[in-house]
Amino acid sequence: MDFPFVKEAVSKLFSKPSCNMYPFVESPAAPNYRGRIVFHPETCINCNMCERVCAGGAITHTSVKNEDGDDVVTRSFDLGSCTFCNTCADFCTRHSIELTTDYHMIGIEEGDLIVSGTFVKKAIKKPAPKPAAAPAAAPAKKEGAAPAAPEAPAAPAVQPRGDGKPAQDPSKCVYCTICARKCPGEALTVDRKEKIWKLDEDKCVACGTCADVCPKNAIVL
Amino acid sequence: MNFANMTDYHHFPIYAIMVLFLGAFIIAASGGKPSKNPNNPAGFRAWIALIATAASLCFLIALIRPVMLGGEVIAYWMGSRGISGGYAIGIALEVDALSLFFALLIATAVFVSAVYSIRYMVHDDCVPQYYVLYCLLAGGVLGLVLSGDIFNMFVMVEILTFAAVALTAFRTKVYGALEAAFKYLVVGCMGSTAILTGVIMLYAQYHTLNLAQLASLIPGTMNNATKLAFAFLYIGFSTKAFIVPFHPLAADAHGAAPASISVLISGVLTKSGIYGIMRLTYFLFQTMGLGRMQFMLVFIGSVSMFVCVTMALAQHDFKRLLAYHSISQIGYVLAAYHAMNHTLFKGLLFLAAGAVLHETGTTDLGKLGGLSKKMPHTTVLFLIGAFSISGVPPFNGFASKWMIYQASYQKAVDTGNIGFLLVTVIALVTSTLTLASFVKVSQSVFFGQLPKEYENVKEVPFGMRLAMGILAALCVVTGLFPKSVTALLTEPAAKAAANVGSYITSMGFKTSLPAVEVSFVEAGVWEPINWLLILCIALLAVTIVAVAGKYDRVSETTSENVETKYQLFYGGEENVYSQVGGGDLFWGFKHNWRHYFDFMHKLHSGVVNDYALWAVVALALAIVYMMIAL
Amino acid sequence: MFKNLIAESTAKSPWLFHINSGSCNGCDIELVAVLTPRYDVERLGFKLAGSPRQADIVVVTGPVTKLSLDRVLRTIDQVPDPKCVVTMGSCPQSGNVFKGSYSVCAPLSKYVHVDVDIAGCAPKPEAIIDGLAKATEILKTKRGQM
Amino acid sequence: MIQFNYICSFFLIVLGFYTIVTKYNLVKTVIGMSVMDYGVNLLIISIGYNPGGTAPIFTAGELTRASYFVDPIPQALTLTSIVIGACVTAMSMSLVIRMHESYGTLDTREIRRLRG
Amino acid sequence: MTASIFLNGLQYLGYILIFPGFLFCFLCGMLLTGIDRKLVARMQKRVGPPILQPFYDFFKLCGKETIVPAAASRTTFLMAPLVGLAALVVIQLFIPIRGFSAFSGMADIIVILYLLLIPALAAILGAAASGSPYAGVGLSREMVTIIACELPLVLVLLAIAKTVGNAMGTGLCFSLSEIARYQVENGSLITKLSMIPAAVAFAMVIPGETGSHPFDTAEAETEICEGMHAEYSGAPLAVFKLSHAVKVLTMTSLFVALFFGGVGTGITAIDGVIVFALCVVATALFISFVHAVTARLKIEQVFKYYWTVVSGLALISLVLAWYGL
Repeated sequence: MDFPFVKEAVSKLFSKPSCNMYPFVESPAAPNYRGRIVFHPETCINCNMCERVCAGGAITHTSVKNEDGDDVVTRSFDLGSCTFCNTCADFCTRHSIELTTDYHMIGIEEGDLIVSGTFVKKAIKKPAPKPAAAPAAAPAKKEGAAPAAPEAPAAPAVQPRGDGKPAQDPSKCVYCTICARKCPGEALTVDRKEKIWKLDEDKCVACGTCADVCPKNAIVL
Repeated sequence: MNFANMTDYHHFPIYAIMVLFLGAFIIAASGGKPSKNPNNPAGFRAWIALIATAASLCFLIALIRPVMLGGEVIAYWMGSRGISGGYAIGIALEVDALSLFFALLIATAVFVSAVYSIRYMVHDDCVPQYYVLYCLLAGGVLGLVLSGDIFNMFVMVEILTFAAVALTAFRTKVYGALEAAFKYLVVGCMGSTAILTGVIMLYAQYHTLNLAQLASLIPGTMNNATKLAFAFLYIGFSTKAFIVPFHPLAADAHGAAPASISVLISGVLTKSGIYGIMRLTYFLFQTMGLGRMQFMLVFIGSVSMFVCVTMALAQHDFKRLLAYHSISQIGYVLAAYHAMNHTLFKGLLFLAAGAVLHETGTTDLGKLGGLSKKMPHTTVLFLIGAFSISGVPPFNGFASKWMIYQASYQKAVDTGNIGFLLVTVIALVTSTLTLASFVKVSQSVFFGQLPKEYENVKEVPFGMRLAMGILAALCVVTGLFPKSVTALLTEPAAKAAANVGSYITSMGFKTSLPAVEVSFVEAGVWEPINWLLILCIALLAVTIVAVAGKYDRVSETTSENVETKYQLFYGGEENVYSQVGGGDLFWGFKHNWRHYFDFMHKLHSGVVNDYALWAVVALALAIVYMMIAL
Repeated sequence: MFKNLIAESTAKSPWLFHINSGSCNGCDIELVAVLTPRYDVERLGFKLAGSPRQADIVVVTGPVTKLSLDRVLRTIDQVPDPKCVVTMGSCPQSGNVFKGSYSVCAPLSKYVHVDVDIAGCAPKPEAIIDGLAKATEILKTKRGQM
Repeated sequence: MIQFNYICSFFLIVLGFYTIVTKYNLVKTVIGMSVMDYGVNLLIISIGYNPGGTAPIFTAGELTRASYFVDPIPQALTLTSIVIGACVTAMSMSLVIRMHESYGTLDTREIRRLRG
Repeated sequence: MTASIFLNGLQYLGYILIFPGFLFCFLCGMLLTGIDRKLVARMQKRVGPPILQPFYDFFKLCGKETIVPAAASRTTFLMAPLVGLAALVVIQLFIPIRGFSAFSGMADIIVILYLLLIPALAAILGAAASGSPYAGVGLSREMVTIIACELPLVLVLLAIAKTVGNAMGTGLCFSLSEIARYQVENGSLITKLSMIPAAVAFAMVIPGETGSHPFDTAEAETEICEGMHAEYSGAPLAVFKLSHAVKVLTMTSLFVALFFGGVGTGITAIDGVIVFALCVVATALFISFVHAVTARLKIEQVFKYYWTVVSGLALISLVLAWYGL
């Protein structure tokens, strides 16, 4: 028998313990740690992409009509069902979802682990007088290159509709169906053979995903 | 001697024997028709047997005062035909302290077992015949130990062997009963033949059969024929005591016989063998070189101790396990005066095994379990027996074993013989192994899970519990007052065993042997009463604190699912039957000794020829040892 | 005073019993990590108990699969009072990615009262320590009420 | 010629042992036991034998110092021993019969339910 | 007369309840286990629990509900821990502290050997009474550990009896108080050549007897759910934990009394402190250190280890003692 730990034990006895004294000393998480979700409702356009990509089904929303006929949408993130995979944040076109380095997520009461935010989604008026609130707020909130995408490629061939919903530029469109596949609301129908590009306006939430993903920049908003 | 008064205590020994034979005769004469009472199929015959054994016990108890305390040796010549011309003509009973000591043990065991039998034998047929054999067996053993005549000893040995064989086979339907009886009969018959040969060799030399006279004649006239006689007698009596190499017979016989008979085989039959060996070594052949002979006995005793305790660890059957332990303890008995305690606790254990058998119909350790909830009294009584045999302090086994350790180590130091040291070590380790196997029994039989089929088991009838209670009480009392017991019973017996001179002279023979002074030196200290007092105070203190502190906070439960809460924890599984027990409980120990156990298992083949061969080999070895060493 | 002493001691020596109800072992590893020299919860008096009879806090990991549900509930029942049930990781709280599977019975709170949820997939050891500390407080309160 | 008796009895006893040890038939085992018994009986009787002695039957008056007779005690012992031997044989035969009923064989190698 | 009997009784009661008895056992035993846990943690480079942690554990357990399983034999189940504790305290009363012994001349080393069985036996019976299969496995292992420890312990004690007996001229000495007196007069036994292997062997027996690493197979919490204590909860479990603590104290103080009996000043109070300090050292060396550097053995390895290595050492000592070295 040999005892390889004899030396180890003796030397450790007289050295400082290597403990992380957590509750008494703060212990910050690593910079890229994905912890508690922070939701910025003001930038959310209710595209529901996050809900679609969430593996754990942690993201839900409820919507109630207010007296103006607008939707009051409450989006909630159940941390108790979240895998902290960051996919929702990756997919959020408006960057409304953020995973912070805060790891103190303890639920004792009901709702301790729910992160939620409420915003008003203006009802769509048929002759839209002005752009919807949500897309308008987006550039103000986000300082960076991301919002540039929907605005830059606006081509003269087709006029933007003005209500934030997409319009097709048939001259550029190759009917690749990417926009239809990526559309969170399944509002687009594209037929490659018949060369049809159709928008179901009731389903469209004006998120701009189609324009983002279009390889030919054939969609204008 | 004045025999005019019939109530003179000099008559008591013959009364004690005759009352049993008379009982056997009356029961046999009353025919074999069973009574209609379902609780006592033998009817009045059981009461006759009980009265006979009780009377016999009373007669012997009455002898304690003159023999044990007064130091008298009762010599009783049948028909007043005593000594004529320096030769013993008549047949004599000689009762000294040693005889009385064994006789008392035997009478107690027989009485308790008779009490037990009444309710225990209700399931059997032919119970009247059982009591005939029972009384014959008891009378035979009592006759053996009280006899002063070596040929009478042989006759009594035959009577008891015969009765014991018949009783072993009594439950012919029991697995292996006939086989066990036959094996016992063959080897027992070889033993009896050896005794007879030894007796006749002594007779050829000294022309007398009287023990005292033999004892007075043998010193100084030692020759090879005497040694041969001793070898034959020794082997003959060791078949009766079941010491190694005759232990498999005991295991078979105990396992097959009814429990009340197992008690007699273990507590009474083996004692008769031990008595025979003691009488031989200390009386007849004392001058042959006691040291060598003691060494042989102690050696055989140690081998018995160890071999049988390890065999017991490997057993799957309650009664076979107890049987091996019985022989293991006989090893201690050979080494020193452990006999009384052995009878008490071994009897208790066999009765407990019988109680289990009576209620459940099996003694297989693998099938039983959890009986303590159904049979709490039996459990407590069994535990007392188990603690006693394993030498747990306040009980009697400890007191005697403690003396054995002290004595054997003292002997080792005094003689400088390292063999005795080995004996001390073996004795101590054996005692732990004994504890281990009784832990196995208590876990396998009384604790653990209760199998479904034993849901309706009840506590045994009062009669059986009473019998066990008597033995348990004796176990506790003799454990608590070892000094008084030693002074009253053991010490006179030990002195008598060594003091041949007074035995011979009181029979009316002349001897040159000096009176030997036996003194008991104790190297250690042990005061069980004080110890128990302290323990009780300590326990009381703990218990009071515990009770005051709501030790048992059962009332505070807040769980809704009370049923699942009080189930056993099985890693979350539902309450399934899962009993840990049976033969392989001490795997960690047996794994290291696996070669030994394999070897022993092959050796105990169960073929009667092998056992007979062992007997012949043992006889040959004994003869060789006697010729060379003595 | 004695009652106080017991309540104080309860807070200082909570013993854990860990049930894995079909977990991916991520949480289990983290729970063990909490016992390592790096985090060493033993300095707070925590200890892993081997049997539910000795535990104060039951830590459940895993999505409570159908087969394990019965066992989990029985084991939790077998813990003596006062006790505290802690779910660790997302699975027992909601089923997480296994939600909706025919073989998953999460959330656990449908069946028993869960005192503390520790979120995370798997939670960071610090988070576990946080959660256990909360559970300890709850234990102390429960002890005080008994 | 008394030595011949001793040799014979020794031979009988050893023959009995030999039979018991080596024969695997229960009946032969019983025979061996009987043979062994007879050997011992012969030994006892031989020990009491005095060459030329008369039968030990006397009335009290005839018993004088000069009477020469064989030792009566061994004869009494032999009688007892013969009776016991007969009992043992009867007992063992009855056991053998019962064993044959329940085991269906007389081979000792097969009658070994109890072992170990 | 009556008054003196009364006072004597009171004194003995004090012995039992306070000084070498309960209170002392409780405090010192718990303290020893606390130190043990702290030291093990430190050797593993951890901070470790506070030294008073065993007290917290004890009081917490006292406040817990006691569950008696429906399948258990209630009385045995509940009484077993109490009997074990009481027996341990009684053993502690017999162990002399440099010549001072509360109940001198009442027991010898063979009695101690057997008394040491009682607590283990109580635990075993309690485990058996609980009916749990885990407890069944645990008790079987505990029993094997006891058998394993018994042989070296026997040999060591016999060697001591012979050595002291040789020196005192009586040939043999079993009495504990005599052994203590001899050591006070002639110096500790450890100074004898024959006693060195005996002391080592005894030290090796300590972790086995107390059921600590690497011989804690009987209570292996990771494989057999605490083994014998699988069904125990609340106050009975607290008593078992206390018994374990007292057993640590008993074994270490027996070690000190047998081999370092000559150390001290003669003033009982100071000697008590010295003896306790020695106990702490013994615990640190033979329990904590061994715990830190070893991993749990299988039960059959435990047996083999004790019956070969440790018994061999003890045997050497016995042979040396036999020839009077």
